[in-house]
Amino acid sequence: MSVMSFLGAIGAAQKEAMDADERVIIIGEDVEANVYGTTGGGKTRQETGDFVQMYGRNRIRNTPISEEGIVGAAAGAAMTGLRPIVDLSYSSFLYMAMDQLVNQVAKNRYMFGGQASMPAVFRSAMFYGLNTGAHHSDRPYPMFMNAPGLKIMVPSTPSDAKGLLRTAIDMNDPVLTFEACILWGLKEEVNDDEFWIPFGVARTHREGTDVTIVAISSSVHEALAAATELETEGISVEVIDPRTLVPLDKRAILNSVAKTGRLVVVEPAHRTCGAAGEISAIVAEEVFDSLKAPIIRITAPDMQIPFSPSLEKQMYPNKQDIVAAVRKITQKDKERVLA
Amino acid sequence: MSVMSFLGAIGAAQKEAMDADERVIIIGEDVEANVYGTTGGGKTRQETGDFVQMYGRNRIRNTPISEEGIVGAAAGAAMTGLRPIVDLSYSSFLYMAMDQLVNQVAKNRYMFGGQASMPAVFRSAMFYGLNTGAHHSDRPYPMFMNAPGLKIMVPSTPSDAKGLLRTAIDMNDPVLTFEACILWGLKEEVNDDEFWIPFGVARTHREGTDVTIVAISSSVHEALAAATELETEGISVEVIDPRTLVPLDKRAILNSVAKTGRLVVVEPAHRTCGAAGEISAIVAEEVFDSLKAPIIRITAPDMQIPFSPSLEKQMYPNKQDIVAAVRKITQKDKERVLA
Amino acid sequence: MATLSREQKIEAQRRMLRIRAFDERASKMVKRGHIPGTVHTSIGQEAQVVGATMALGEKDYMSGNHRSHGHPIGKGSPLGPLMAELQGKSTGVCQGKGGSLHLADFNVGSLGESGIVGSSIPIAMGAALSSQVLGRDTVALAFFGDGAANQGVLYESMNMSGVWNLPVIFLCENNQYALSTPAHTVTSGVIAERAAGFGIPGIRVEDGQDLLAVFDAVSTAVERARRGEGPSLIEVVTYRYNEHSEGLRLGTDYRPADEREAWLKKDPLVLFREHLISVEGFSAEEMDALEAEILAEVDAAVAFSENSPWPDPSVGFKDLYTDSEYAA
Amino acid sequence: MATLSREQKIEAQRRMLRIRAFDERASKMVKRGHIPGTVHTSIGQEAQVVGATMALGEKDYMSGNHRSHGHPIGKGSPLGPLMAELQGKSTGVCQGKGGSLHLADFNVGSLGESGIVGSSIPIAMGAALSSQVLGRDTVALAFFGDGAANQGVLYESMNMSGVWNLPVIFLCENNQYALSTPAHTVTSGVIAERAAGFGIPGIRVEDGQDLLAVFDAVSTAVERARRGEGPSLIEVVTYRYNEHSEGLRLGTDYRPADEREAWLKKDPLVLFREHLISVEGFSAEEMDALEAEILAEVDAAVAFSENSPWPDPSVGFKDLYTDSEYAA
Ligand SMILES: Cc1ncc(C[n+]2csc(CCOP(=O)(O)OP(=O)(O)O)c2C)c(N)n1
Ligand SMILES: Cc1ncc(C[n+]2csc(CCOP(=O)(O)OP(=O)(O)O)c2C)c(N)n1
Ligand SMILES: [Mg+2]
Ligand SMILES: [Mg+2]
Repeated sequence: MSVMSFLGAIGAAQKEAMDADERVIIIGEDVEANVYGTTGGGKTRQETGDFVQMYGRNRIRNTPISEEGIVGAAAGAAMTGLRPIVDLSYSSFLYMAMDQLVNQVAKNRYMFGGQASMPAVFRSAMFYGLNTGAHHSDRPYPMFMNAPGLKIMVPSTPSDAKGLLRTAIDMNDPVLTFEACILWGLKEEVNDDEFWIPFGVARTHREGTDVTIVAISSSVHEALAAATELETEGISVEVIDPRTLVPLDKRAILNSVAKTGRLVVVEPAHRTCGAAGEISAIVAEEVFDSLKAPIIRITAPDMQIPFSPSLEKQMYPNKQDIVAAVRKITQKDKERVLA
Repeated sequence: MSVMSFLGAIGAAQKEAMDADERVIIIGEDVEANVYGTTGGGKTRQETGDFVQMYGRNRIRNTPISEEGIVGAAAGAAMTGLRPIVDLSYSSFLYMAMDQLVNQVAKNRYMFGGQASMPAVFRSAMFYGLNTGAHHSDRPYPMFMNAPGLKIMVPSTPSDAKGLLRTAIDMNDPVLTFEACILWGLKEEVNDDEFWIPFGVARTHREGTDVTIVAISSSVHEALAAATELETEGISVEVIDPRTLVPLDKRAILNSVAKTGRLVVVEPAHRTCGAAGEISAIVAEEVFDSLKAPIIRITAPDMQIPFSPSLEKQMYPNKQDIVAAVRKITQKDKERVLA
Repeated sequence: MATLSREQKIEAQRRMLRIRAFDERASKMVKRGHIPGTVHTSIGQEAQVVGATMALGEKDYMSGNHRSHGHPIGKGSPLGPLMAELQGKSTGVCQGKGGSLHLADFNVGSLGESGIVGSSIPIAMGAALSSQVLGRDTVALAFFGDGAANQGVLYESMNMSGVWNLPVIFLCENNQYALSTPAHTVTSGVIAERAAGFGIPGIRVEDGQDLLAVFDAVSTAVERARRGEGPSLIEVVTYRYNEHSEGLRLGTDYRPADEREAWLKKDPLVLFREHLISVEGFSAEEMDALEAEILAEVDAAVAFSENSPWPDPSVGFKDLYTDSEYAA
Repeated sequence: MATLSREQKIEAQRRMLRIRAFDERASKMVKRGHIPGTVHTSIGQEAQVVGATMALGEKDYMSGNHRSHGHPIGKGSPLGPLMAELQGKSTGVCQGKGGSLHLADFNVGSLGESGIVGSSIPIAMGAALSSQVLGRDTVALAFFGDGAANQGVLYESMNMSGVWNLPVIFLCENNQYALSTPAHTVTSGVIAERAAGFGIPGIRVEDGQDLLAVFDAVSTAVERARRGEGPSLIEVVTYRYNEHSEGLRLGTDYRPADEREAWLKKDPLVLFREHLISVEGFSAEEMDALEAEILAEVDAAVAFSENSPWPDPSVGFKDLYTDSEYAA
């Protein structure tokens, strides 16, 4: 075990995978200079070691700014023997490669009757909350959840980032990772050995009996803080992080709501057609009879992200919103209805 | 009034708008030869008149196959005085222009503090159910619902297509239309005069008291057929077509569910993060206390679309699925819970 | 000048005949409703297709587009499973899940035809990247049309493969139309000449009905690629005899009436048959026999397909991912 | 050879000085946390920016990229609202909603800078389309970098505007790096030479520090466009003195140490000051006064911004659509 940042954990998983399998390559803009800090080779960004020195330019591919071409090349490479990790830097740039991601990466295996497999990982970071303005603040994972054929991970801790990314790289299906940039600096003890966290297995960060909170990406930490505050009021909150959205661990969510009878879903994406709506709909269909109160979503509004610090901060779910929502649905039913 | 097909109604709305405002232009692949049947000028495809003859090549712009460039050009043109109607033919091609649609068309007005407006319409047809295979069968409107700044219409009848499209063209915000190709041949009496149907106003096709069905695009017709069948069993079904998904007429849906206490949502898009999930989540949050039964979604599965007729037909919601779902949630509560 | 041996020439004619016979049959089947949806034939473009595929080795890769049957047939794919795919049968090369637009036969290096114009171009570049990284000597070729040549991804691919010296050939089938749109009305400049700005060779084969000319140009590019000298762009001028897709009826006459007549006089199958007789000394009878043999092959392919069962509905829920079936 | 009058030359130097002073101040403010996020300066590229914008008329349009302040300043936008935008103040040119990356000032024809590399190129083409359809005589110019020159949409735009003869100029600011990536490692061929394949003129201005050379090249393209003869591509070779963005620290030395020194010797502001003195006969004192005037202008812009209020939180929920406010 050693202390790793979220970013360092991503670097570590990439390094392990590069060492373990010669077919793994890294391809993307500015990966050679380690601009985004995950191709430096170490546990943290500062640590010595440089991927180009370690693996050479044959496997570390610094690309032109051509997202569509890059993703297409990775798709073709994945179908013919390589296992590319594509570094797309910001999630806002995925749209540039949307045709390749949806029409080729997601569809080829199915369309060709299973002849192809597509072992590729497409990494990108969601830079919300950092005053980067509307062009650099997207959190578009829900769009990709609507495209069958892709798998999606949204880790919220360094350990999860390392273990899930390793699984993603070793997997034979295409995976999109969405890394919350505000978590990059988060540190914790992480296993130095190789380990793999399975997809489709949620992590229950905290058990509780009154309310289930399903939280995604950075919202997990807001939810945990809210749970701590609510505990002092005698409200027992269960906090679940699905960790992967495709596949989604429905069982864990449904079992929890069956127990608590109340659900709040928190995520940083836009509200309409987001992951929170999906989880709400699953619950409203499958464990309706256990529900004691409305299902509340706490999300970013259906608004683009403004630049000014005085405008941006109100755009994402925070602890206070979560606390308020939980209080509301744990009031006695009568009060709630009257409220 | 005269009998118009769905496709003819689209052509008629385009013609009216071209006549009314010189700033309206049509831009897209093969629009000159009227390949997709909506630039022929008449009420039906066959009718005499040809947009190129009527309006000239200055306003009818046959383009290269360059979706990203086309959409970007339309965006720039819309910001500087034109009102482009962009014909993108198949909805599956939208991904090619995704960056322009999400990063420019949807964001510019907001990012620039209201300096720009973006009066452009992006038409595309969803070709599902016609054995065109995975590359031509997308129904991607839910993805765009997750991108604030776009408006979205999904008409299900010729009259609605004409009135909504006219509103879209005359509107100062960008609109995406998703036309179900299987409805193109549908005919009905349509007002020959100019008329405008407001966005954000659902159409209640049928009133009922036991169950609300919200149905989207071609699913409206499946829902109506199901309602007729259920009537013979004594089940009274209300069928609502939102007609526009952004803005969404929440009020109409919530009022209906408050009355019936039961909701089934039907749509042809993939299930996860679809419009059905969104509508379910709104209802589960806002009128929970009226709900008497689980909310059921009937959608395409999270699967790509196979080519073979023996495989494809099972992929879309049909009348029987709807009937079965309604029966299930109208059973007495006890039976339902045991079932 | 790269050329073909006598046996290779016969094999080339065999493949051209296969494409013609297969597509003519498919056209009829679409019109009679025996093939669902539609198909895009390569009739008239056989020399361009086979001239290119004959220049590739068995292990070389290839990606293609909606005008899709010629490419795998040219690469040596057996006809039965292709026809079964067109009909959506369980024995189809993609189990009936792809259809005409999405033929793929990994056994012959066919990485898939694409219904999205331009979208499969970088796929071939990716296959070339695999070859380079893994130290294989395979090359990859991307087929696309004059219409697709206006999709930006082609230039991203030319640039990236140029920088990396990837063994890939960009083969533009310029049949002078993109659906109803004449190429000259939507193409600024000359496609082949676009290569120079990206630092790679650009060749224009003016007579794409001449199989040997196409073979020569593509062979040169393939050898170059195999030597590690990087990509090439080849534009081949050709013509499709049929409508854009079978069954399509357009109100407008976007092609001059006499144009097709003129191109019919340069039918690549007739031209190459004459070459085989006059230059290689085959007899007309031998050529007739070959043609009959191919018709029988197509008959057998259709019979194979007709006798094949429909895929079981459950197949529609398989193969999305490698590790799990769909569970609704 | 298009050239500038004496007054225009002073105006050009004024604009270059504005860009330099504005960006130097912005750089400091970022490092002190007085500007949120980061900024990308045009320091070192002033001649290339102003040479281009001086060739445009007031009503002409322009789109740009992340290296964003020079473009509107060069086009004549007042500094106060630009600085306020960088700080996220309510008096910002975009009400604080855009920030450095998304400056736009429709009053001077600035249709918006874009944080997405390459994405604003077709926007300029669209503005040119408006001009053509509506019979206006305005032209449009798209600024983008050497990195953006590898985005496919540039070639789609060159082709489409070539076919339609649109009055648009594609102006590549080749500062030889895209973030940490040297252009020559990711660019196959020569950017300016890519125009030929798309049937449009491609000009390479080798000395982009020479304002008059840039002005001449762009003026020629603008006149051509205004005459209805269509688009041009102009590649200007230049250099940025600062890091890609202010505050960025990279582990690697991707630029040779002496390279910057060499370019500093060709500082466009110094060169043009010398030109104004030696050729136009201005005195050193006059030049000093101009420089002082501009510093004062920037001081005033900063004061304007500092004294401006933050936008009210409700502003964050306005302007998404024209017809409605957001109702949660
Ligand atoms: C991205 C995309 N845009 C548009 C289409 C519709 N479409 C299918 S084929 C075609 C014409 C293609 O022309 P070309 O590339 O020259 O190939 P050809 O059919 O002539 O062989 C068009 C516009 C499509 N399938 N994909
Ligand atoms: C589509 C997209 N890809 C990547 C980036 C990240 N990025 C921002 S600026 C930049 C380099 C741009 O280089 P160039 O176009 O030469 O402009 P310069 O910064 O040199 O002026 C990169 C890679 C981005 N903003 N958008
Ligand atoms: Mg063609
Ligand atoms: Mg640069």
